[in-house]
Amino acid sequence: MILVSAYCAVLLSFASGLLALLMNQQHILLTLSQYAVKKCFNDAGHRQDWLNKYLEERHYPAFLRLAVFILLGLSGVFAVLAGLAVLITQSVITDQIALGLPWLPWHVRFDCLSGFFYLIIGIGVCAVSLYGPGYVHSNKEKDHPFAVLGLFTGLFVSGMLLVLLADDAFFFMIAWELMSVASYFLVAFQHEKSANRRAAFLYLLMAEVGALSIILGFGVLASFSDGFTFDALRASSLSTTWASIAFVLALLGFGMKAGIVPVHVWLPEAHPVAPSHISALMSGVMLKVALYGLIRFCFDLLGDVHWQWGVVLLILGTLSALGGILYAMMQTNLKRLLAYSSVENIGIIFMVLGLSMIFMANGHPQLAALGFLAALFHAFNHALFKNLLFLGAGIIHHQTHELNIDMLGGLIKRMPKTSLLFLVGCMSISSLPLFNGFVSEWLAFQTALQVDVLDNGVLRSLIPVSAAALALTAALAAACFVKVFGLIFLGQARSRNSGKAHEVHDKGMLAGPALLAGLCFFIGIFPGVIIHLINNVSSQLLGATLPDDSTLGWLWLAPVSAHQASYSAPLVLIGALIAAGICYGYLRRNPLTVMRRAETWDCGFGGLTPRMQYSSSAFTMPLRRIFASVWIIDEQIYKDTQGAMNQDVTAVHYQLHIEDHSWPRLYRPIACGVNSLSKQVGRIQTGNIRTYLGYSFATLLLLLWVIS
Amino acid sequence: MIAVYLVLLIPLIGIVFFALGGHKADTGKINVRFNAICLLATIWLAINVLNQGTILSSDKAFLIDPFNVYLIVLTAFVGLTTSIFSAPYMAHEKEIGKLTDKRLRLYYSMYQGFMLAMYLVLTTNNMGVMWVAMEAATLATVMLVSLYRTPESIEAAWKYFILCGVGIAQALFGTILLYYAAVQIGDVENSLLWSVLYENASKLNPDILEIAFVFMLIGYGTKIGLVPLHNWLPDAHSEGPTPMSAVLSGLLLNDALYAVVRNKMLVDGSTHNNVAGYLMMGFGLLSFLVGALFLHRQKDIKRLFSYSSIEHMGMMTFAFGIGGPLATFAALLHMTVHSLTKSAIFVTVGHASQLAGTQSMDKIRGLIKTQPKVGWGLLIGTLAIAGFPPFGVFTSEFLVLLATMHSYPWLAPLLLLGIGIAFAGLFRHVQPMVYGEKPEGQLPVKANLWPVIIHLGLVLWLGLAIPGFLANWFSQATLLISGSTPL
Amino acid sequence: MNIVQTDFYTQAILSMAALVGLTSFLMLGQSRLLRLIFVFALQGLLLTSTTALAAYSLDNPHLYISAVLTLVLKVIFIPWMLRREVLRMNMHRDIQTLSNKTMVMMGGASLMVFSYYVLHPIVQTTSPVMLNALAVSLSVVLLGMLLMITHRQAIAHVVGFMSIENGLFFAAIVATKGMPMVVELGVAFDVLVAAVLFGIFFFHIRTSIDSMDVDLLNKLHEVDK
Amino acid sequence: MNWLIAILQTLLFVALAPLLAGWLKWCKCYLQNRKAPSLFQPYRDLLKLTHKQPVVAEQASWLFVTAPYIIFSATILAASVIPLIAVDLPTSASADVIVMVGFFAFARFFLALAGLDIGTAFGGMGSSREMTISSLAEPAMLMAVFTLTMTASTTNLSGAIAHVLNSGLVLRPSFVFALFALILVAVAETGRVPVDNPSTHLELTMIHEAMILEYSGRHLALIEWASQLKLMIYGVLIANIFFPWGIAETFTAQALGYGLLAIMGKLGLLAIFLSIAETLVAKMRLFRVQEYLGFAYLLGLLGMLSHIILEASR
Repeated sequence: MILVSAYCAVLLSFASGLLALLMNQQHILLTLSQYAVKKCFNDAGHRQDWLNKYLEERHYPAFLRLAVFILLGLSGVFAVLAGLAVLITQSVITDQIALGLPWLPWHVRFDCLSGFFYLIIGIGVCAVSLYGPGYVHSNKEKDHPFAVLGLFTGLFVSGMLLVLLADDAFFFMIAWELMSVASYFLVAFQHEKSANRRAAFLYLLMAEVGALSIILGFGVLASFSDGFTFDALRASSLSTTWASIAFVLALLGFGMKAGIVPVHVWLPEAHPVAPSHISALMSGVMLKVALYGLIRFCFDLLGDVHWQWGVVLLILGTLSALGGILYAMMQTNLKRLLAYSSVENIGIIFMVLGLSMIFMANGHPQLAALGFLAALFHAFNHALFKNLLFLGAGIIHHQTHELNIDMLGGLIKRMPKTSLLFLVGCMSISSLPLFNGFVSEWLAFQTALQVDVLDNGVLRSLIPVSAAALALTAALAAACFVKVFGLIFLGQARSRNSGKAHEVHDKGMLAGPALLAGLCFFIGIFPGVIIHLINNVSSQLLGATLPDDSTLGWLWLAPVSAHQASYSAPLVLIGALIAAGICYGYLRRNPLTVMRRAETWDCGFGGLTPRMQYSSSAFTMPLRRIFASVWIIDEQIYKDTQGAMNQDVTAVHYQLHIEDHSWPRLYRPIACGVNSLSKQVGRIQTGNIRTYLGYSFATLLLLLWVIS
Repeated sequence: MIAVYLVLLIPLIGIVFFALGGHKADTGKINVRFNAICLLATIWLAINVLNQGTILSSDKAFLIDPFNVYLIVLTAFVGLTTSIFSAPYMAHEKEIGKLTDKRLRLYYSMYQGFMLAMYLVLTTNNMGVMWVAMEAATLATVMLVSLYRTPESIEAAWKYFILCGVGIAQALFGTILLYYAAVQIGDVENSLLWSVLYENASKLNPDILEIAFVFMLIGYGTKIGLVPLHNWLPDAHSEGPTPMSAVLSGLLLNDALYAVVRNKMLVDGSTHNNVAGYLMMGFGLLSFLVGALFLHRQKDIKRLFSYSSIEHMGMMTFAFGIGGPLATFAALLHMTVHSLTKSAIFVTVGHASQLAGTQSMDKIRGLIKTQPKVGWGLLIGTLAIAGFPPFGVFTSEFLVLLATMHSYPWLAPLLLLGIGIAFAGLFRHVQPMVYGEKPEGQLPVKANLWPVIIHLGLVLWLGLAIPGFLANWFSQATLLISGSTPL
Repeated sequence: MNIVQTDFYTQAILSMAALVGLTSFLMLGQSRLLRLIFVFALQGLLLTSTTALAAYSLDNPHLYISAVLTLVLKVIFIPWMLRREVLRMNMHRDIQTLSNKTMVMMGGASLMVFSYYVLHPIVQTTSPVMLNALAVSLSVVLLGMLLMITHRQAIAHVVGFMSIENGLFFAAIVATKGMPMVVELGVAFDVLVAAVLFGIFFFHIRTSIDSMDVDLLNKLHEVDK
Repeated sequence: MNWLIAILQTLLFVALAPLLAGWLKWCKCYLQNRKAPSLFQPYRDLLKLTHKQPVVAEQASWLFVTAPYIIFSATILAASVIPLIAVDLPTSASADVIVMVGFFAFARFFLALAGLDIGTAFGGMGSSREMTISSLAEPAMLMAVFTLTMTASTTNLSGAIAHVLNSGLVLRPSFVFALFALILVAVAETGRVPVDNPSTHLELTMIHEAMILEYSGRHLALIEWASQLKLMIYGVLIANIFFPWGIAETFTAQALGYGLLAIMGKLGLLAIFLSIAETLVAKMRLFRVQEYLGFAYLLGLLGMLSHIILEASR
């Protein structure tokens, strides 16, 4: 039953893709349907009209789009159902599909871990399919055929779902690559701009490299076991060295997909150029699939983890978290910024995962479960609010045709609903209390603070430092999203587009984000709901759960023990409401003191203009000064001067260009290396036939000599 | 048994027929019919073999066993689809005046001649005749390479002719040595027959066979396009008419490899050290890596894909060299999917270069906008050949990789490196061609893209699931070659 | 073993082998095309007589056929064609001197030694006669390649190619008393077609680069100039 | 009963905050030979502001108007967590020290947004600097707090204080570091000299004032009160964590009374120290602040390490 709904999710998403292909085949459909109606019903009249109404030129595209997204949404619903069901029943379901190699059919396994990620994907897909129809409505069919978009969206979703179902290396890789390739086509969807093409190429290239290293990782496991089914791989017993090699390969492969520093560069390139609902899926969901892969590989297949791996994850995670948020801080393109902040959140998740590994290896399964909980919880939250933010960015782009933060402003008055939803997203991503982001971060801190139980001095001093780095990350994230919300929605409009923007009319485009925002808040208040589910996962995977501290009841969240740490969001909420309510009521009681609107104080210079406001680069200037060495900053100021002795400045031009360190350090050298190598190799083909004869002559002599 | 004669007879008639009337308007369609009949005959043959196992003709002239019968069917199939593609292509070439009636006649009759040679290579039981047929294939195609009579095409054809001629001569010396070794054990008249040789391979003198194998490898390896003997290949592919490139890549290379593998079987039977295997692995890996690197610096679209052929042939040679059931199975699968995919790609490439009016890749842009079918075909075909699932190439490469991990783990990283480099090299050129805005004045051309759809569909099918009869077919062949089966 | 103890046939074969090898050396050293072609025809003649001898002494009739084929192809037709070509291009005057002739000759000699060395393992299975014959023919093959590598005219290439064929043929005759008939015929047919094609190609090359220097055929390459 | 006491304590907290501010101002004036306003001046100011009619800028949105309430209530929540005169109160169980930091972040978030909302350069400047400084201060503060929480092996404040109390007078090197780190952070966070100067309106230097430039009437009152509350919170933190003696552990009237007296005494002393410091030290440039906070972070780190290596090592 559970498995059936899991399959349904896959098949429905697949079907939605295929349905999209009918975009240009409406005439065929028309004739077919007429034929069918004539055959089946005797009163063909009104049915005929009804059919024609949907299939004729005017309605057909909208109708089809709707149908496609409805199918997608259904698949999301089924995914959620399947995930919840398997999580609650804690069951493990295995199956085989008669595809693949003759001696290796596709093995399917649906357990709590897969179920949890199924849940994540399902929610994301539901939101997107609510949002989609309104968003793609404005695409020009000729330039950007919906057939392509719909097809590859369907394939993409089904690929992600299949990855979670896979239970043998071969099937896993197929699903994995299906996911990558489909999303590549989606990134390249608007391929007129060269930037998009470049991004798509980079993305596919890195996906390929990552996939290769994953294959190699599986290969290492497989060479110590018989067969490629995950059961066989689990059974394989590796020496520490080989296990570590496999781990490193897997980390490289999955990390490349998840976007940890320094292999993150495809993210900020690919996410901005994809259509927004796609980048929402990619950033909110696909990165989680990569995380799933890593967890499956390390905790499940490799089995016994080593604390050194944990340290590696911890350090990489810390780097990604800090680097991600610092780079995000400097972006002016909203979606680039969000992409970098994904790097940050993935970093946090990896940190906590590393902690959990360390505890696991040091024989504290309960604390490992705590870390695991924090990691998965944060993954879940990130899926929610990052989806929300990307969809919001999509709305903004849809209404203002602007993604440059410096060109926006003052939208809170023109787009109140959107701004509210976006605010919720910003608050939860900058981990403020009462929202879900805070809970997972709190859990992360709790995990880090359990360091006392460890004996190893290095770890005991390393972990608190990383905890402080986590704190720094959180604070920077808050700063970053203050910037985002403040510059986009507050103040005055910085461009005409944003000046005459208005709220979206399409209900769905608001409903999708609203769903996510509601979840953000709900989970923030009642985190227990998810925590119980994750507990089931860790009990199945790690064989350990949190100390069940039910004495405090559902109101309270006390992961370790009540007297060590506790947090009760509902009480906090109530307290906040009371306090705010009281002073609100008290201060508003006097009718004389009703608000009066007046001009903003402009230091007496008559007339504030939007250009007087702080811009993005101005806002982040102090941090840019402080952390100068993190970026490659290229800052130029030109002054146009005139008059006597060029004294009076007529205009000032300011240029700021900020680049990632990893490009010059890591990627350009590789590219140059390959090119020069191929240049060298090219020399053997001189074009002179006598040289060629010489080659075969020499080869012949060489081989004869070798033989005898 | 009649099927075999039929398969050989039809192209023979074809040669004569087209030599006389190859310039007529509907020759293309007739050519298609010829190949279709051939395909039917081969299928009939295949069914026979599947039912009653290996067939040895009464006069011992022909031997059909699971290994070659599926190659025969593949050859007929690719021949058919390529002829479907070549009909409108050649018509277009004639319209724009690149070809005259005489050359058209030559083209079609040599097309059949080439097919004949291929069938002969595959069906014959006599190593000497195999050599003769292989040489005949060269002679048949060399005129086609220079069909356009441009200086480049002449040069390419000359190189092709001389290099392959000299190479194949080495193969003959190898054959003579083989014969010499066989004569030692008596039965002079039949001692070049594969069936005889294979039966008492263990009696043959290992030293002679090793030397013989070296000559064979150099000789047929030149035709496979193993680095550093590959130099003729990109020239010949890029200068000839595109259908020719399709069959060269899809068939000729396969059959040369087939010949090498046949000889490897003999050598392994006689010398029980894996010398032949090591040689093939070395050559294979070298060609794989070098081919991958060459991809990066191409300007001509057909050269690009001919280098990718070199790369893939390298991988197959490597896999056959590893030996063992898994690798052999993978190699056979890779042979199939590669020839299907590559010929499909060449179809799209042909149309792309026709509508752009040039083969230089800087001029070909925005195919998806100009002629979406061609663009998507090229893009998806490239994805398939680059080894992305769920296409069959991925399956075979995956298996090769795992076989390598099992036997020679330290070679696996090299293999992966090669795949990565090759992918980058292909895509950095292909993506700009398919995507982007359409250039001025490039109009769609009349194209029949069913071959592409069919081929890629088959490759996709093979990637998702290998149908039972094919699997058991492969495993029979694997059993024949490597002595055991992965199933 | 000693040459004296062998029968006349063997001695004849051995001396023939020596002569064939010698002709290859002569060809390698040639700088004038006409002479090259002449020596080539000579080699063909030697080959024919060897075949005839073998046919007679082993009374193996089908070798006569191949002897005739060789005579027609390698002694008459191909040399005639090449000669006509040379005269038409009037290249019979100009000389292409090898850059370092002595080195090439030394190389040729060492190739001969090398082919003995390579085929040495065969000795324990058979008589040294065979070894000699095979070694000579192998060296003829290698020398043919060397000839092609060192000479620049297309015609010299064809001669080299054909002399490689000669070497193979010689091996086939003396070592294995001739291949099966069908193979013989096939090979002969291929050689014939090849010869015709060469004729056609000379025409094309002449029209395209109006020279016979293969070094001028270097448009297709992978090197950045 | 406990809940009642907890709420009372919170109210007391809110009530005393202006007094502390007044006392601080009084001390400073005294030290600078100025005539001091009465101790209760802050109360009068707040009252007066609540009666004024608030004027709101035209560009301002609903966020600008609601921000003060949010800020104020968030600060109150933070206050309610901290044991002022008694430990083991239920409110402190509902949220631990990390949550408290979270409340501050919450308040700051909205303050910064409000600064940006009016769309003047000042607001932007203020919020930019505020976010910068706070994002540097937060890790330092957490480091300091973690030192304590790891010693007490709980992040629950009253639990931690109780632990310190029960373990008697133990001189811990880690605490020395933590104390100084916390003091530095407190100065930065509450916007005192040398990081910020509450009594300046010079745009080059102001941080906190720049954000609230457009506020008036009751909104201003709320924000002022919130910042006084924040000052007091930090004071209480320092006082009660490091010198917890005197705080009530049983809920008898007598104990509570002693607790009240004790905390007032401690805060008074603290205020005196602070005013002396403010009189002696000059305000530093904005881009020196990171060194200052970096130093605070270093102290916190040292505290943490000395705790791990010296005190808790096995």
